[in-house]
Amino acid sequence: MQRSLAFGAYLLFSSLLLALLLYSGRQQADTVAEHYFPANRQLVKQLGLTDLSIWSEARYTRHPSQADLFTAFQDYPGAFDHFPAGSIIGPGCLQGSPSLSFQKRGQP
Amino acid sequence: MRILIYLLLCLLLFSSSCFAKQPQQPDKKERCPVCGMFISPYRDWMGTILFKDDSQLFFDGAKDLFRYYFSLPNKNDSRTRDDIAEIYLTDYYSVRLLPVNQLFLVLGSDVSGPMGHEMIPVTGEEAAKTFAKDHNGQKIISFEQLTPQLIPKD
Amino acid sequence: MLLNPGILALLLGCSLAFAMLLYAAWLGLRILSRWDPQSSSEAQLQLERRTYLVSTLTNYAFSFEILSGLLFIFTLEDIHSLFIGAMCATGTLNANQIGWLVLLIKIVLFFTAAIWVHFNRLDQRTEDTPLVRPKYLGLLLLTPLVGLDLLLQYSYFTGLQPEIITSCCGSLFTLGSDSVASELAGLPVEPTMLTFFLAAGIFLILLVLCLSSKLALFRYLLFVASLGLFFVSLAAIVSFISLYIYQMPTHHCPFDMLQANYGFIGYPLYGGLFIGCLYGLLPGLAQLLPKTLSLHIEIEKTERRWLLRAFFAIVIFLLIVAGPILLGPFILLSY
Amino acid sequence: MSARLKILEHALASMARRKQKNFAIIAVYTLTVATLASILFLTQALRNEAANVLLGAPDLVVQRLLAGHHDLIPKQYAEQIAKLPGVGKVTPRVWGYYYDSLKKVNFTLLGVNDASEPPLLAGHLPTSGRQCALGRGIADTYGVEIGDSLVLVDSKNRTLLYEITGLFSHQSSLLTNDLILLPEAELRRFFALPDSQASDLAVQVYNEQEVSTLAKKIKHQLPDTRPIGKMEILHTYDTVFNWRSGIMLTIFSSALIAFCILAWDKATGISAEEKREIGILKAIGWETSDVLLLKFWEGLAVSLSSFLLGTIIAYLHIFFFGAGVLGPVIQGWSVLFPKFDLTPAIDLYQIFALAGLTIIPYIACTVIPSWKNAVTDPDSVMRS
Repeated sequence: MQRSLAFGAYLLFSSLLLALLLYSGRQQADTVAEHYFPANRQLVKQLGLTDLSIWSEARYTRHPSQADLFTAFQDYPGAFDHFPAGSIIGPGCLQGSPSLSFQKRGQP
Repeated sequence: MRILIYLLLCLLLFSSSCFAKQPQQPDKKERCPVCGMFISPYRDWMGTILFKDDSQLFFDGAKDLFRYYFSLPNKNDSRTRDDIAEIYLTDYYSVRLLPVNQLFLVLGSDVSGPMGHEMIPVTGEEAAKTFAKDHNGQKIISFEQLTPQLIPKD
Repeated sequence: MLLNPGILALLLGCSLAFAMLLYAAWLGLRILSRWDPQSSSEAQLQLERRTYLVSTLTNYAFSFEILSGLLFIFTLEDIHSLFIGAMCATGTLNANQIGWLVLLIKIVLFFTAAIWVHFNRLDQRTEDTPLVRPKYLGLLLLTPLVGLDLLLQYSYFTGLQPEIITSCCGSLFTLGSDSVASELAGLPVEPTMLTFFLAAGIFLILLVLCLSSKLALFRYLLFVASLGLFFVSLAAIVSFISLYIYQMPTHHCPFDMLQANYGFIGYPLYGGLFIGCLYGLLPGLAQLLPKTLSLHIEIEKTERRWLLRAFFAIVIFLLIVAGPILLGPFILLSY
Repeated sequence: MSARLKILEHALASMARRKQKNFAIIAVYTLTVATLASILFLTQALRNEAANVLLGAPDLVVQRLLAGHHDLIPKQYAEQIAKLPGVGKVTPRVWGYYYDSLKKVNFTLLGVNDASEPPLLAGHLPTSGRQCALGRGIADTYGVEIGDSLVLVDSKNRTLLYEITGLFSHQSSLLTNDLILLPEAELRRFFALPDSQASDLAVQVYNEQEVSTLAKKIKHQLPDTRPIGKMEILHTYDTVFNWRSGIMLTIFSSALIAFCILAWDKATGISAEEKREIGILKAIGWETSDVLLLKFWEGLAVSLSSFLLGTIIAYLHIFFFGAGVLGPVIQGWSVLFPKFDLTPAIDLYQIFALAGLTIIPYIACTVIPSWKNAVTDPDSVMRS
């Protein structure tokens, strides 16, 4: 009897936990849908953005929806690489390319 | 002189838009009395009938609106066509509610609304012709030429 | 084909269920051909053991088939937004004509599989398992049906293209067109309402009679009454119950009530109807079973439970139906 | 206590006696569920995010193609497009890339004309010559704040300083992480772009139904252009996440098969002790159906507890720990990767589907082994 009680309690507890998580997720999604999505949509609209800034390593990954049609290794926008090797080899290092730097306020 | 005419025209336009009853926007619960659909997810298509007693009915498209219009007075509604103040439909190109006499209806096009085949309201004859050319429209009519037989069946 | 988790789960589950049933049917065939309850040979003992495997496999497979009906409707509701013109499951079903056939098979499977599972349980409670032959014959008949269900579901889901223009429930269930759906929708409200409540009343009276008496006739009558109630209710849902639920004089769709807009009221409504009719069918069918003593005792024991379940399910169904008619602000009959 | 509860009690007790075996199964099962659920939750959340946020994207973007490359588009094209019925405003956009060879990142430089304050921005947009606004990702990586200056080398190899006047908040990271905003005139000077041309044109279309027709018309009138509709943009993201989740699901499906083999194996190869236990149960009068019920309870206990635990773990992993384990698969080679602050987009239906995908295979591959155990002959066990 003890074991089935303990098991029942475990099941009850974890289902309640899951329900709670889903419920809080729903609440979170609602607040997000109310504040964050409209704000971001507004931002997208004002700046005329077309893509998510997730992958910034190459221009066809930064703007998958805007990328050229016939760039090497790429057959259509959203295609990653032509060859399987593309997902194993990392980006190369270019010599003498510019880099980004900053100057702190007040420093020469 | 010309300026005066312009001013008068402006005044006329302004006053007519001021005195004519403006349609309300549907709220989330609003449904089409013909098919029972919710209106607000499909605002690009909606049409509305404004009655003289200030009541207003929303429809999910021109097709359902005219079905209702020609059925008046029916067993659910004792009002007649004379009780209607104005009919508004959504112009296809600008997606704005406009009075029906400003619009042309294009029949038989390949554009389908939320309820399948539709009659598409377009402002101005020029735009209506362009639309019919682009979308394989069969016939352009104005509101006065509309008969119940012309309403798409499905 | 749409790679939706629900569709994947349905196809995976149905194929596994079909595979399990195929194996069970093959075992069943072997058992049937050599079954001899009088014998006490080693071979007969082996066969008796196999029956446990068959019933376990079949129980699992049929339980899934019964649940899959729910998942199917759930999935249809979920993907309707992908189709132009679909407002609810009707649109998804219309997107491809096979959809309605799948739904029909799912409903048939719900009843037949549930009956099989219940009689199997009865049989297993007895010592001498008198139902082996009818059970396995039933299994052999049901297996192709499950296969057909899988096949149709597969071709239905692979045939779904998001660009398809389907028609909405509004155009299917409107008056004036000459289809079965619109004829149902066009049934005159007052006589339909009368028939519906009459059918429900007869059903409940027969239930009470069955609970108080052991006469077989009442059970046969109850069987007929539940069949009648099932079809009358489906017609009534399209004809007037939906109108009261949607509070809309022209909206006859039997699926919209499953949506969140209407508080998912359709699920308990259909649940009550299906479960009530199922348990109304069972006592009558049980009368047709071979009359051995052991089985008779088991039926006596479980029948009361069936009848009570049927009673509560139908009462829930009737309460949901009657609620908006009696309490709602919507008055249909005054037009 | 009913007979069923007694059997459940017994099932739990016998599972507790074989802690190791059952713990192993539950652990692997939980992990399998957690992986599948994580994939579903993550891709669903990202897709939801993209679909919601990018709704604000231009209805139609018109690029010019020259020799297969994205090229500058003349501004007259804008006037021609604006004449088509259904077209609203046509806005020329100016943007480009700036590669940082140290961090190996392509920054996106975008010209702004409209100085009205956008949401989710601290400070203000650049208005005059030497000002800029940055995305949170850059600011965090280089540790800069409003008031500092950005140093860029322009196309004529001059070093230019831009005062940072605005920083985007982290809530917009998914959109602005690597963005550098400059006034449009300044950006034209920086890239040495002619005034008569733009990077591409953002076209406003009132009716979204008309977008594809307009795209066809534009392509017909201006054959060297490539119109990209908003639906195509959204669809690109749908396929991108589908593709990534497809790869993960393929890898996962082998894990599912491996788990099924494990479950089958564990259910088949029962110990002599377990066999004796069943033998004794049957000797003291248990029916085969009771033993089957026992096995059913065991299976139910295992799959329910693993399913619930796995789903909870997946939820916590994705939405509380920012998809720490699965994130890199989505991330690829990106260096400036936005921190995930994902919003759950789960409904009960997905949970049901998940249950269907994981519980059914487990039941299917344990049913025959458990029957084999259940029909064990008591005396053959006792005698051995």
